[in-house]
Amino acid sequence: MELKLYKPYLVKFQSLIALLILCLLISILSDKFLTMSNGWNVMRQISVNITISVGMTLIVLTAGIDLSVGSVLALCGAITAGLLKNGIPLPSADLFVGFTLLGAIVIGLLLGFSLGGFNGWVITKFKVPPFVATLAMLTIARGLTFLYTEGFPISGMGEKFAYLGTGWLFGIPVPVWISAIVVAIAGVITNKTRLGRYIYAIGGNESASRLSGINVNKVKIVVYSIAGGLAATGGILVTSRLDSAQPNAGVSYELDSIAAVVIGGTSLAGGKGSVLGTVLGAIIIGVLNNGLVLLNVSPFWQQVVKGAVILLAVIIDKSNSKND
Amino acid sequence: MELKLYKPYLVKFQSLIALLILCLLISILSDKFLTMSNGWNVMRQISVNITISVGMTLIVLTAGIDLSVGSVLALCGAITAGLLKNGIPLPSADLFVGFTLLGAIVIGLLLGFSLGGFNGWVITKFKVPPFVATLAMLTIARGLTFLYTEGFPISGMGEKFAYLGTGWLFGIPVPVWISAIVVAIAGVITNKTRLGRYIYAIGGNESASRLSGINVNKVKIVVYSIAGGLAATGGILVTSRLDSAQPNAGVSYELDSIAAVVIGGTSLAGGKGSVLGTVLGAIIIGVLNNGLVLLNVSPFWQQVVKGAVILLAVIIDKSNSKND
Amino acid sequence: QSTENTPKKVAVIVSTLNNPWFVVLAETAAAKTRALGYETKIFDSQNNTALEADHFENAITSGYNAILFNSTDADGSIVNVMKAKEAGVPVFCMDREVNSTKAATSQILSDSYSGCIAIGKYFVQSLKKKGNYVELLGLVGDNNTWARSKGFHSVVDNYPGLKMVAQQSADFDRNKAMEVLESILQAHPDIDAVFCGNDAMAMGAYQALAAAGKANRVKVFGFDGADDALQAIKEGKVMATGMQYPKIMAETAALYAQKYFNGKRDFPQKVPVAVEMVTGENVRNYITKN
Amino acid sequence: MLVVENVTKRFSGVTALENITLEIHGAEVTAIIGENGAGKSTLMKILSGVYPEYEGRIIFKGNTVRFSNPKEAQECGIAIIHQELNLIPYLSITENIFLGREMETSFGALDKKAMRNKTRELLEKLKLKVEPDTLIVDLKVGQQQIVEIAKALLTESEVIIMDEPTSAITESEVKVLFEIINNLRSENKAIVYISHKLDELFKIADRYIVLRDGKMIESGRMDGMKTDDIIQKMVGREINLIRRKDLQCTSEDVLCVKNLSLKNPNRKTEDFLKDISFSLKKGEVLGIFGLMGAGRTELLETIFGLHPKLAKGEITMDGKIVPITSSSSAIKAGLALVPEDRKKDGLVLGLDVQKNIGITTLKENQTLGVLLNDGKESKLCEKYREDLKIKTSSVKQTADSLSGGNQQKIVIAKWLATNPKVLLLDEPTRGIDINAKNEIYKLILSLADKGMGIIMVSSELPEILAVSDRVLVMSEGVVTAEIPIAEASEEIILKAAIPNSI
Ligand SMILES: Nc1ncnc2c1ncn2[C@@H]1O[C@H](COP(=O)(O)OP(=O)(O)OP(=O)(O)O)[C@@H](O)[C@H]1O
Ligand SMILES: Nc1ncnc2c1ncn2[C@@H]1O[C@H](COP(=O)(O)OP(=O)(O)OP(=O)(O)O)[C@@H](O)[C@H]1O
Ligand SMILES: [Mg+2]
Ligand SMILES: [Mg+2]
Repeated sequence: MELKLYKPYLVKFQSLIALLILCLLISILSDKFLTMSNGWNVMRQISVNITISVGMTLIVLTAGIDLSVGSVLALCGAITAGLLKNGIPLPSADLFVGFTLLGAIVIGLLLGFSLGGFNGWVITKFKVPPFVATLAMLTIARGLTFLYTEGFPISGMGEKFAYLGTGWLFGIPVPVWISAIVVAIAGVITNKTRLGRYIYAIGGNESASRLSGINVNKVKIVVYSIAGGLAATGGILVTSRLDSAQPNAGVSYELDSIAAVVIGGTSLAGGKGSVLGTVLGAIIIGVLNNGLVLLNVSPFWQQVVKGAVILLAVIIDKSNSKND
Repeated sequence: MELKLYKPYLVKFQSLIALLILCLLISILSDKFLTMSNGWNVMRQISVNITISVGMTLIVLTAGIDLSVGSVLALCGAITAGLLKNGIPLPSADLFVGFTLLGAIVIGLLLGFSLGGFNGWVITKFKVPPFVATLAMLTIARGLTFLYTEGFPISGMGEKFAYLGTGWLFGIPVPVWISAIVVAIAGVITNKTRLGRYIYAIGGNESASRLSGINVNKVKIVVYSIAGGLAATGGILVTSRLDSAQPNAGVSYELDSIAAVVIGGTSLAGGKGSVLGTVLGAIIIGVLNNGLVLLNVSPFWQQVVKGAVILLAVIIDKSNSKND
Repeated sequence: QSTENTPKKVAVIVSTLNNPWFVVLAETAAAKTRALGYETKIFDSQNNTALEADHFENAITSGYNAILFNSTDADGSIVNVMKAKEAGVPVFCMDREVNSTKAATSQILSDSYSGCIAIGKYFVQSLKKKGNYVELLGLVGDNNTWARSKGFHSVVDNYPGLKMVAQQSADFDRNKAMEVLESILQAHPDIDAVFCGNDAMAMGAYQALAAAGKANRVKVFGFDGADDALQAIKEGKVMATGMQYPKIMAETAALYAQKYFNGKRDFPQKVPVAVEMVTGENVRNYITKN
Repeated sequence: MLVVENVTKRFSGVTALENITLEIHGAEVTAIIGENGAGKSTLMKILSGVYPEYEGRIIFKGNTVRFSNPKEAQECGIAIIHQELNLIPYLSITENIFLGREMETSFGALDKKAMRNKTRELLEKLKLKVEPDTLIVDLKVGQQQIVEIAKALLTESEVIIMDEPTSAITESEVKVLFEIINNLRSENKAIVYISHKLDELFKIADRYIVLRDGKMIESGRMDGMKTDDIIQKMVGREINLIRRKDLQCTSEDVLCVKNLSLKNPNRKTEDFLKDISFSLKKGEVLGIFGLMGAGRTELLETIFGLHPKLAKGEITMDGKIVPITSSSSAIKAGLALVPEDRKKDGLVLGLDVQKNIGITTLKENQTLGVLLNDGKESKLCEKYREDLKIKTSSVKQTADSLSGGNQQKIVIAKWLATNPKVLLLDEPTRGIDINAKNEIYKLILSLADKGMGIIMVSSELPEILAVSDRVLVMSEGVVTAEIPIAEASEEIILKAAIPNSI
């Protein structure tokens, strides 16, 4: 019985071992790795992935998946940038509607929520598998991004906007603050609220959840909306960091994000996992990317090494959790 | 009672309705669509996706997934091309081992089988989720392709090799023959053999299958190997068609392939679906790509339309299968 | 010579629309063709040679009379061009070469290799033959990446004082370039220059340097001649870029197609369009909008 | 209290309920009786809001109600324990019990402490000795069923429906449940009780309602009823319950288990099974009895090769040593196991009846060495469908649309098809109606007569006494008694089954 009680904690932190081994190895090979400034570096670089992956975790916990995060990120980033830079021109009245920083950001976020909500609606209303619904959204949102930007980046939104992605606050980069807040809120939601409980329940056994009176469809729509909103947050961060909205931003981010979720121990079958695990997963990926560059591994070999390390990390995880 | 009996057939062919509507619409809008030569065009274009997606179907039926098909395709295509063109140089002996057409192809295929088998081995032996194991393989195989080709395409393997991808036999393009044979064999395997039955059983209920004396691990390894071999077949076809092995061939083919499987009605949860459905799914995607070009839809709008049509196709499917 | 009533159709097949440079190329080609009175359509190969093959087949089937072509790959695209040739459809290559003198009707090319030789020379000069530098490559599976890298190295490698401390790929992507350089700066805080395979990466690299407070010390070199890079050169943020002329190449190709329809057959196989190096000194001549 | 008027429910192709009219009163336990597939669960699902679409009317406390989901029914005061377990595997007991009606603190956060305390209270009431934080996956089926019961008892309901609440629990737990039911009755609650264990009905029910083929047959008071009457009403004819004739088996041992032990994977020092030895003769039916958690399931699983890394000991069949390494080697040696949890381990629910039955014998069904012979397989299935009276529209019907009892028969059929020398049955009649049970007993006996050795694990003493030639009693992983049937009685068996530690 005692053993059982602390097992959940072990499971939660099992990826930690893989991460520590990885860090140890890299720091043996490069003395630049374990420095303060490199630490912030890595943290800043993974903040976007963490932000997106938190939403992905919630979705995967309900046994769903979201392939559209990268495209939604690009579209929301582009729209925010476009509104800030050009506003909405009304040629007929020879007028144009300008937007404040806050206004543009709020609209970008709302768009993300709605696109996510649309995903959820299609999935629950028409019983379309999440994979297909979000694959369609992946294509649609990317197409809309190209249509809106006409294929050109939107650049030069100014210092104030750039602060979000590049600034520091109390000695910590702003994007790191943002992702930390997102993680904290998601942690509270999953552990301390009804919504969180329902997310786990739906992923664990959807029909039993329905029989327990949970409005499964509503929960799913909420979760997909949150993920859309977080993708938009990521899009605004990326755009702000570059001071430029790239039409092809976020391509294949869905894979990175799902990788973070799965390496963090969340089961794609749903019902099992945690936001904290995902953060660990994202850190593993970020440290790996950083380490490979620090060690100046050739780009060809990088991919091979990265694949092998991800595999090993998960195998270490599995064999650990088996022993307990 | 009677209704139940023919339900399975309807379910099998439900995607057909979506396909027919699609074809009807396109042929109303373009008189070039329903021509013989365009028909062969579409068939030839989708033959690679069909070949890969058949393997993917088998994997998805066991409730697995394979993200590595695109990379395995590239690596096997490159190795086959490299062996044909350059053989294996043995600088120490100042010799080099040349390969016949058949020899190079066989080695390419064997490599595909082994990479797939490796996926299966990792998944069954270390209980790594298929998503992670094949994601790692996606990266590793791509890296190996770059290493082998040094980032440059390998071109000019000659007419005989090009016949596989571009030739005609009895009035039908050779790649169409190949994919048709693959589909036929897979159809027999899934419907008429022990292996096929085991694949469905494992996807439906793994623990019950294990208790029924099925060697679940063996079946999975076989299935992943088959998928690897089919990815290699696709790689050889692509290489032969272009007379050139591109190091970045097959990027994001996994999404197309999974889309074909899912649009074809196979459930990602495993146990339900068919190879024939996947073929229909692949045809829907192929017709859509072809139709959008014929109708002169602008490339940016194409993505939006494509996403919307895929969504509609699946919704039509679902609402049909619900009615019965 | 054939004065049918139906207008001729010209297909524009480009390697990708994921990059503004190619968007300009494609849209200029399409606009010019339309201006000449032909029907036209843009096909996006998405950097995928197999998809490009599909586009060729579809274009030939649907009766296009000429193809303005930007290839995904010098070798891999030969087959496609040959297919068009066999079907009697002329192909005019823009910017990127096809490694065959018998396939395309004419090739209007931008010479990345020589362009990067020029940049390499300027690079050596501005670093005074001494210093540590970083190279950011484009997509490692793309042969333009290597044309540029090789041209650059053909000059720079002759100077032992110039040391490449890191060579990494950033996929022609601005965000990726920034992140990769951020990490590289951790390992090599004392670099003197960054050579980037395109301007998007140069802009990303500049941002990483600016964030690290090193923008004044480290010289950034790009390639392409993108608007924001030109602006950055004007502001002294970027040292130099190679100006390619997508518009000129596209318009030339469209005009060639018109000439072909009018009966001309003897086109020069290769029409090189020089890549001009843009630096702080001459940038004023290149900036069109402010 | 609750009136059902002319309710009809159709599934695609099947009419599950036809024009049902009945009444359920407060302060009474109403037993719903009927064969497998009679429509009992369907009716209960309508009453509890699972199926919002049906024809007819339901009147609750004078008002016509039509629940559109289970929550509405619950809020009105109708709670249900479903026949099939509806628990979330990776949530804890507390989390499952409070699912959909969590307690919250004034900040809107979950009040975990209050919920845990309430859960502990409920579990104590039900005498289940596990921590409220234990995950459902770590519980045995029987324990899970008690959690289901706790779930229904959480809120104060006017009507409590229990659809086979005791199918997986043993008599001591049943006793606890009955105490609780008696309390509820004295609080004027209406209880609807469904069970295939007829003796339970006599102990607890006040009234009965009989359903047959989706139709209401009759209702009445339980007083003065006899088993035979009930069976007669249920089945529509009389059946003769059988009892084991005298032992006529040879003295040849077909299976011999020597010093079998099994480690606990979580605590290596502790054993699930300790040094178990016994033998089974050809044509003998060996009943194994024990309380919940005695280790019976583990014993069968170990013999069947499912715990290769943790088991130690020697198993011989017909004098030859059988490796206990995998289920396929066990099958090859002539063993077959009908597992305890048919949904989890027995069936592939998405496949049809024929494919489920055929799965164990595909090797024999091949023509040309590769292709499967559909005709041969369907003939085999038709045979078992008749022999076991499996109620299905055709062998192509998918397994998940069958009633629980019929699903169980499919699992038995698929193992009989392998023609085993030794058949291991783990709770073979769980959830099966009396008529089908009888069929299965007959089958067991006739198989034994043909020389098959049979081990039957059961928690129902009458069943053990009815068919066994010999009874093995287990407690805490040890065989505590071996009793020839002639000497066996309920008391002797129970005495051996109760662990010393209690
Ligand atoms: N979802 C469904 N789809 C189709 N038919 C169904 C469905 N659910 C139940 N049935 C059919 O309705 C009939 C009644 O089933 P029900 O589960 O109510 O029986 P039951 O009396 O509870 O049997 P048991 O004692 O075995 O639990 C059966 O013939 C069953 O096959
Ligand atoms: N997954 C598990 N985790 C923890 N304990 C387990 C697990 N599986 C079995 N046990 C324990 O092993 C012992 C034997 O269980 P087993 O299922 O064999 O008993 P049983 O006699 O078949 O009881 P039941 O009537 O519940 O089937 C019990 O103490 C049980 O609690
Ligand atoms: Mg029932
Ligand atoms: Mg048991």
